[in-house]
Amino acid sequence: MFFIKKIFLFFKRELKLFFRNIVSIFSNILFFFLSIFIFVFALGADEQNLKSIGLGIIWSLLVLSSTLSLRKFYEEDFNNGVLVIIHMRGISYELIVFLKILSHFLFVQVPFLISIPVASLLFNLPIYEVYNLIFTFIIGSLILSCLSSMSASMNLLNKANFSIGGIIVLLFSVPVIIFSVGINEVDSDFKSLINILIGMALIFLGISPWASAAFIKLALRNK
Amino acid sequence: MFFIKKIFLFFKRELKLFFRNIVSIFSNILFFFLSIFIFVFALGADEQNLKSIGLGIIWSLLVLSSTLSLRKFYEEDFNNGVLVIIHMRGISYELIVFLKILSHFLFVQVPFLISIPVASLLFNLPIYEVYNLIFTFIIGSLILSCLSSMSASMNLLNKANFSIGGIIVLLFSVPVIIFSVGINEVDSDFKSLINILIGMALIFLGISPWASAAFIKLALRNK
Amino acid sequence: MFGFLINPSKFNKFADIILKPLILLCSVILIAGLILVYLSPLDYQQGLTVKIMYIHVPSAWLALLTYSIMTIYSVIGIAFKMPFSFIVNKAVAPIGAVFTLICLISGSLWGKPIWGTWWVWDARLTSVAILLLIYLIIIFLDKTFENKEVREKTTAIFILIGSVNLPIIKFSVDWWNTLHQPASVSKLSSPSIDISMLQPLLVMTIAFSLIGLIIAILRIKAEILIRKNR
Amino acid sequence: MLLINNLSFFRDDNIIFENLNLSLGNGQITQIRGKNGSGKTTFLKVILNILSSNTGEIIWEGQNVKKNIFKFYNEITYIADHNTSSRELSILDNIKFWKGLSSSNLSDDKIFSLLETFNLKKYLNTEIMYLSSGEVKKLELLRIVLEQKKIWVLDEPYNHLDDSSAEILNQTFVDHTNNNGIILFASHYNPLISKLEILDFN
Amino acid sequence: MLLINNLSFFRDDNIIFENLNLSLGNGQITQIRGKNGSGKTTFLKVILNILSSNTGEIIWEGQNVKKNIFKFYNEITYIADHNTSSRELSILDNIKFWKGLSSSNLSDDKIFSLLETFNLKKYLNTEIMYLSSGEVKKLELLRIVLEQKKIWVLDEPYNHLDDSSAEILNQTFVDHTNNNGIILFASHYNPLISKLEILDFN
Ligand code: HEM
Ligand SMILES: Nc1ncnc2c1ncn2[C@@H]1O[C@H](COP(=O)(O)OP(=O)(O)OP(=O)(O)O)[C@@H](O)[C@H]1O
Ligand SMILES: Nc1ncnc2c1ncn2[C@@H]1O[C@H](COP(=O)(O)OP(=O)(O)OP(=O)(O)O)[C@@H](O)[C@H]1O
Ligand SMILES: [Mg+2]
Ligand SMILES: [Mg+2]
Repeated sequence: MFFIKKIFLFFKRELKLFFRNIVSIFSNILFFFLSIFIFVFALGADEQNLKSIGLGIIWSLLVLSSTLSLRKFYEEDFNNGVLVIIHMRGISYELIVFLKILSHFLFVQVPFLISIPVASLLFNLPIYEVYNLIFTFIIGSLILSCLSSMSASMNLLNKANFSIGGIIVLLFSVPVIIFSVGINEVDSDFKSLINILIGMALIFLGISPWASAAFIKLALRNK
Repeated sequence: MFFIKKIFLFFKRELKLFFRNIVSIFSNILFFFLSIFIFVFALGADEQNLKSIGLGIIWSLLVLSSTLSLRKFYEEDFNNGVLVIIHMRGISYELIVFLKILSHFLFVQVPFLISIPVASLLFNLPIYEVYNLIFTFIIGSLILSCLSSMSASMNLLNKANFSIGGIIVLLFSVPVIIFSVGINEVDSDFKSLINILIGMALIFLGISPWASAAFIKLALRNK
Repeated sequence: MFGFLINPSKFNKFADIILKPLILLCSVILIAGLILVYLSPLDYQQGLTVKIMYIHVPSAWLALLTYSIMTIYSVIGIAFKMPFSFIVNKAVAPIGAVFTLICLISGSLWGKPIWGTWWVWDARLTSVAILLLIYLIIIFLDKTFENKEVREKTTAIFILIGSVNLPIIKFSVDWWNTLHQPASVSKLSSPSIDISMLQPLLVMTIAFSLIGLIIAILRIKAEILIRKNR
Repeated sequence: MLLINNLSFFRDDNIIFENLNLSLGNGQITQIRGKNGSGKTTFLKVILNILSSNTGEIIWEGQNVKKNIFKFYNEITYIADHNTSSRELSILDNIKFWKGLSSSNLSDDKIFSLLETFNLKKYLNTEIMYLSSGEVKKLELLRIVLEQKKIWVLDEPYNHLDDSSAEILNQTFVDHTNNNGIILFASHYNPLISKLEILDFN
Repeated sequence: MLLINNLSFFRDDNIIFENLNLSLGNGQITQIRGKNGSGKTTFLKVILNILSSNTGEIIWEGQNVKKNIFKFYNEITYIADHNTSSRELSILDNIKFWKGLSSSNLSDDKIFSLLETFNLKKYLNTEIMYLSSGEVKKLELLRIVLEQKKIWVLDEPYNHLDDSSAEILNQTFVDHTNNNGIILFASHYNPLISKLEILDFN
């Protein structure tokens, strides 16, 4: 009972902090639309063309914007010691990581969901593609949150090179993208691809709390 | 004499902060290449398509990297008071802003330039497009640095309405990009478009130090 | 007997014995290979450009081989906590990166006259490009962490995960239809390539491997020395 | 009873402290003094298992704390030497968060009266970043009362405090030792507490 | 001679201080004391024109400082109550930066001996984030000597310092006043300086 209350409190804090930084969310979404416009202009508005690449653009922008928020993941709470205080109140680092991943998913990735229907409109995507997109997006962005968590915790240990975390996120998101975009190809087997994606998400959800927590503990030791 | 030395020192510090070691320079470039890969995977590798997309990809990565570094612009130096200390040593806020814009341009945007020729190869861009790209890119990224400076300084005010202002400033990058991308359209008048771009850059270089400095002073007053 | 493969001091002894003969052998084979390449026939379609093959194919094979070696050593390193394997990984990664780079550049140079373009985004080429990125990330990872233990473990795990890319490179020509040549030399059954081209190719491959091996031995020795002095 | 046996900590190859023994009985208050960089903060972190010791063990109620670290944490409040409240949240938000996390059952009235004594009540809805340095510190110190734990570990608690707040802190310390609490803090300040024991780190 | 005439500062509608008069002659050292939140830090910032006063003026050598703020700044060193050195750069990098900015002609030998007396020399190439809190503060305080200015304005300079460092700081203060320097600092600590004048903010 107390434990659930603690978790609830954790989310409440994240939510509040999120609303303090609502600007950066907006600027992420703005960046998103801006890039779409850029592509449309660069390509010239050939309708058929646009339709075929709309999905790809949305996905790659999603991936890039997750690397955007990498530093926000743990850095502040780690530097001012909040992570330790929370841990000392009985929440293991693994759980903290898990909660952080969830709140990153909820407060950073999901707001993107809102922009997808609008973006799809811009590209005249057929309705079933939009459904697919939203569906794969939910799973894919969960995977991305896990990846971000791992890279962000890795960055805590390394005080010199911040892009390496982003690079690793990008590298591992290659297969995610291939599968997610592949789902909308005409001749692809929707169900098995979705299953692969869900499988990946579960694996990452299983691995990343342990990996991230290990990095965080090590980083605390070297702090 | 002393003054020039101070400016030189300022750049040295920015350089050190930005590239704590040589690896991070390379990994920034690697990051750009991986992002290109991500786009290609997501968009599907239809050759004809790619040629026209290349430009869009490179430009949207540029915009992304500007929004990425928005928070790095002033926030840290503002919060721990370094801005005040530098100011008290005889450098006006306007000049500080100007130097910050230059160093953002040099250390964030220019490393991009290196990757453009290789990226153009990957997209099989014709050689005159590459020239155009590099040329417009230099001017365009300078404009983006000015815009980022303004919206970053607005964000320091930490009041919701101003933060929205910061986003609106970023919206100004839309015309910049439209012009820059438009230059490569077959039927466009290269020279007059370039002139428009240069004009915009000069205007922004003139405005943004004053505007940013004004916002910084206001923010200091409310700190 | 094969202790030198996992034990630093044994490796040092073995390396001291073998290094000089190896260098000699390597120079002989390299010269022989270059002569054979010079004498090899021109392709009736491709003309002189076919000689790029004698650089391209060996470096491609060695890029793959180097990564496989790193994968094996990573497994050993993680499973048996053998510090020597991390030394090998660190020493060998840049060599593999260079081979990959040579493969990419020579392939590009070859592609321009043959395919009419420097670069196409097909499965083979893309996966090799990704191999290069993976090599670079491995090198960078080694320079980012201050803590030695973290550095070595993370790198090893990363190498393992990255090895997924190897079969993709190898079988990309079979799985997807691409512009690139399917396996003709390295087919298990019978190589479908003229003997006059096969000979210089094999000799060049051996020469390339020996060069890689010599550099690797030197780098490993240096790394062992650095660690001893710390 | 908190026992510290033979504790050593090295950073890379530098000895920060070595073979330290200490026993903290109920009702005991101990101050760590020592030069800057002598390892006080590090010592506190090692006791809390944030850093792990190279040799030695920490024993709480007859059991090595590493056996069941959460049981140990459940008895401890740690106040670091820097601000750990979220700068972008208000005093009230921070207090609610801490209170919930520590499952404390302090009544709201009690909390408000605490805020009152520390002159913080008027800032209840102010974000931490708009407070003066002493006010931030006092908010931080509020946690020792809020969390209702037995062992208090504090790092430089007197910094930034004005005289009357330092007085209140002294009083709180005395009350806690009278209730059989255990207090360990590092500071350069000389508080007027009669039972105070000193651990010298020079 | 620094003259403060009739200075007031309001934050929104709260009066932080009002109608303050103060004159700081050469060789004078003044401590501001007062409760937490009484406005000491704010007062220092107003004097430095970081915040601008609502009424009143600050006069330096017969001239309102706002007339030529850089001339005034060129005589001042300000040490804030928090770390202003770049956490990610080494001690040496930070010192070089400050020294260059203030066009100081202090010799390198002198700087090294200063670092030596503060026990910091061995950390010359260590990043600030790896230092203990007192070491960071001492590095910060180094600026008063490094910049060679006439007026020193310091906010809580004694925090985090151990006894011997505080002693050195006292000595530095006394030397500076003997050289006709002007010192104004806010602190809750009672340093043993004979000429010390107190400005009470309660
Ligand atoms: C940048 C472009 C290229 C890359 C990255 C690349 C990569 C590779 C790789 C990795 C292999 C080894 C495959 C294996 O062991 O199965 C290989 C083999 C080979 N490549 Fe390329 N290649 C490129 C361009 C070309 C071009 C333009 C040609 C000529 C038309 C070519 C002809 C060959 C041949 C004949 C082999 C030997 C195949 C065999 O017998 O196994 N490659 N290439
Ligand atoms: N940025 C700010 N915005 C709004 N109010 C502020 C801000 N900074 C300080 N205050 C308020 O102004 C008052 C004076 O703060 P100041 O920092 O000057 O106090 P102080 O005397 O230095 O206290 P301390 O001894 O705690 O350092 C306090 O009540 C504080 O809450
Ligand atoms: N994260 C770190 N990495 C490396 N060295 C560190 C780190 N933190 C502290 N040190 C070093 O360890 C030593 C002890 O530091 P510690 O913070 O424990 O000192 P302290 O006694 O608390 O000093 P102070 O009185 O200044 O707070 C110092 O020499 C410091 O430079
Ligand atoms: Mg300390
Ligand atoms: Mg203050």
